[in-house]
Amino acid sequence: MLGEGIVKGLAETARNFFGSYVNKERLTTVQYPEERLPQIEATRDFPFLVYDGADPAAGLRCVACQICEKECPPKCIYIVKSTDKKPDATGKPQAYPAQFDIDISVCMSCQICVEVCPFDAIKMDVEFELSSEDRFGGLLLDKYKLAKSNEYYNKIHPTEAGAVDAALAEERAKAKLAAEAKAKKDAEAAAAKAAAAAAAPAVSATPEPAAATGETK
Amino acid sequence: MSPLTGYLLLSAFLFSIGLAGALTRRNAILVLIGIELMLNAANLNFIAFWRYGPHPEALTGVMFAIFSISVAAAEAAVGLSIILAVYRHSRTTNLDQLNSMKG
Amino acid sequence: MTISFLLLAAITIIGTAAAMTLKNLVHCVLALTLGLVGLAALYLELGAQFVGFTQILVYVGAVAILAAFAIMMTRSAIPTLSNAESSFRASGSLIAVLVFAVLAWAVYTGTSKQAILLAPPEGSVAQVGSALMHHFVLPLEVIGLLLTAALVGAAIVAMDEPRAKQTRGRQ
Amino acid sequence: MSGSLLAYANDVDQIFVLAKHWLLGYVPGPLEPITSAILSVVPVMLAFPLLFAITTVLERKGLGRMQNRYGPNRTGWFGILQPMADGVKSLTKEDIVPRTADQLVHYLAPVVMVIASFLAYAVLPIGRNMVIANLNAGVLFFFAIGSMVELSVFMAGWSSHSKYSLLGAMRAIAQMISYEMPLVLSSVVVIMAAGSLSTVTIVNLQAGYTGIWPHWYLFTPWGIVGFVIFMIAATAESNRCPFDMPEGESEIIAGYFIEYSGFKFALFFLAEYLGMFATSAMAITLFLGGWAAPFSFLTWIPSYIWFFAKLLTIIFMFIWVRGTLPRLRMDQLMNFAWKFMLPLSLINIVGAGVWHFMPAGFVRWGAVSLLLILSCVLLSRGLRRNKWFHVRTYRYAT
Repeated sequence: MLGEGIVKGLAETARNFFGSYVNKERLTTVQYPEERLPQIEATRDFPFLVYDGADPAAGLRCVACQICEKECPPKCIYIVKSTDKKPDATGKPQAYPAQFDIDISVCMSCQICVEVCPFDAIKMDVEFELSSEDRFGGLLLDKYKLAKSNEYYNKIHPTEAGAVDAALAEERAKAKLAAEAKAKKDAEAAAAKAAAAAAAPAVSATPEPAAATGETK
Repeated sequence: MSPLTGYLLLSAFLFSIGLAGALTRRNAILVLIGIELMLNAANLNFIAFWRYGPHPEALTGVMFAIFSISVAAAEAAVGLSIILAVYRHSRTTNLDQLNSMKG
Repeated sequence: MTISFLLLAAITIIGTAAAMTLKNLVHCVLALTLGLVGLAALYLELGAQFVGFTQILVYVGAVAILAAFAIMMTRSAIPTLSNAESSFRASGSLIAVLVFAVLAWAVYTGTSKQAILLAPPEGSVAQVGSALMHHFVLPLEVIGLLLTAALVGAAIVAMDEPRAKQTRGRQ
Repeated sequence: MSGSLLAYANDVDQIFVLAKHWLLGYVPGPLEPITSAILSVVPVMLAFPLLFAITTVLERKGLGRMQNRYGPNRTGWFGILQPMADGVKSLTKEDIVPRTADQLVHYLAPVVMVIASFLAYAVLPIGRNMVIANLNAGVLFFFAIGSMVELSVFMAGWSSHSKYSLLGAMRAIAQMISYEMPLVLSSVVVIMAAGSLSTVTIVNLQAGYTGIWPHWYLFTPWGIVGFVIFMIAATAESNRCPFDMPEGESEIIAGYFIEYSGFKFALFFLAEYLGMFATSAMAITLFLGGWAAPFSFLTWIPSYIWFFAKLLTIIFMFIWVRGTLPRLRMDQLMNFAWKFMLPLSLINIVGAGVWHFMPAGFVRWGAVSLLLILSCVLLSRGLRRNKWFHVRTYRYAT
């Protein structure tokens, strides 16, 4: 019979219409500013800079290597490398970004900067309420606005941050070990050199290359 | 001047406008519109004569106008479809260019 | 010669004259519509309600739209040379003026000079209906037949030719 | 006691008429006709735009509820001030006219459309003794004015010089012309039964009661069929879902008024809704007894309240259908108009004629119902045989 499907459809919408007044669970809308859906862990929108420790200026992991600046497809990152070096979180002297700007209005959230960063210094944020009254400067974030602590990173992406932290800790431990070993070797080499120098001051040229090779190893 | 004279003069004027349009314009659609105008002028005559004639209760003028309107509608439909067919055939509605009998 | 008659006559004349002189064909159709609405108002002024509303229904609702469709389909909306006046411009206008002169002369000499004052006929719609069904029933049937024939004929004439062949082939 | 109550009810019923006459008493003689006209027209021109404002928010809320959403609920109490916010927004927006548009026609199109929509209300009886003009050919006037809307649609579509608006206008006109025929033919049955083209006479004929049941034309076999055809055709005439091809958002954005902005766009919106109200009111007048109460014991409720109650019911039906049905395709639309609606409305006229010439009783009911149901089933089979669409099979996608 013609119109059977129409009647079925009308019954369905009528059920929705009255049901939505009776049963609040039918309503799928989330009243946004007051209520919010929990964000899933994989949420990503714009990049930010991670710092270790308490001081955003001193603890930035970024060493201004400018790989992200080169890789950024829409070219929204602008970095000025510092001329001097400062000790980073581990106390090692490193270059740091004198200026680090990201134009969020240009960024396309591709996450390539995160992929290429060898220092795990740039990560994706989940903050989406970024609207600004300032048309040109409002979305141009400098390094002070971009800097967010490692704790924050752990909060928004716990799994990923845990993995990064573990990797970093391992790396640092390895680096420390290597540094210790190197220091030891250096010391040994220096001692050997000193001993050699002391033992055979007359033979001047021959042992020198051996010491040099040992040092380069 | 009596009202009837006014209507008749208006009707004559409309007829002349329609005639002028049908004679001077090249586009077939406009020629058809001109013919419609002439028909309408005649209708106005019928209605005016019905209203100011001696036997308005006979309704002959109104009837003639009604039938004439329906004939005009049929004429417009057929005329415009012929214009469409001619356009499809010769890619023009310019009457001056439609001057060959063979395709 | 009332003010309303003069006003409506002016509207009608302006509309129809514009319809016959404007360059753009769509403007012509719109101006024609104005003229025909004025004419319908004149019918109402004369007391012929049924004819007046039928005029609007048929001419504004059907003929003007049909003409507009024809203009769109024949691509005549662009004001080109083909829409301009033909070579008969002077002679055609002269003929029209002569016709008007003759008709006006006939009207002036043929009708009586004093106003005919008849009471406007009343309840004409019901009368029109009964007249259509009784006295004029045969013309009504003929008109119905004519309209059906026109409908079918117009559809067949305007039908796309290759497609017509296809359907014939399928049958 | 009951007599005085009845008189009181009658006074409430006629309160607007009495108020008009009371006001007219203070007007000097020569000004009386024009004052009377203004007093009749202005309330209608205020009431229906107000109804439009209410309808927009009700429609959005109703559609939302049908889709398990809230609908507008921020502006004012439960979003009741939403139309005001929309109005302020559209009034303060920039009025953009395309550079290549035909300026005059572009400007005139919304004006003509709104005027035509308002003119249609002249013959609609809103309550007992409440009609602007009781024309002899009222129904004909209504349809004649309705055909002027098509012209304004063409003006809007053509003058914008945009392919979308032209396509939308052509679709709208084709659709409106196709559905105007069933619309008029389905109202012919009522005109046949009433023997009059005057809307006031048609309503007065339906205002009687047998027992408690009203004499509406809806309660006849041809009345039901006529009403259904009329409402379907009215949906198509007012370009509403599921016949909203002319403004199909997904293919031609907004159809013929795409190039309009700000106030002119609001005018088109207003005209569209006014047209919908007018055709609904015509359906009420023709089939649902106009301002007449549905039961004889409810006649003490004022007539205009009944009119607006019926109007709101029909508007709710429109919203309900819009919330339910998807948009038709153009060929489905045309097939439905020419192969189902038109023949059915013609058969309906025959049915009304048979009804008129048969003696009253169950035989008449049975015969006419059988005729109409049979033809309806046969016609719908004709629609089904040449399938409108097939189940799509994909060669590569799984």
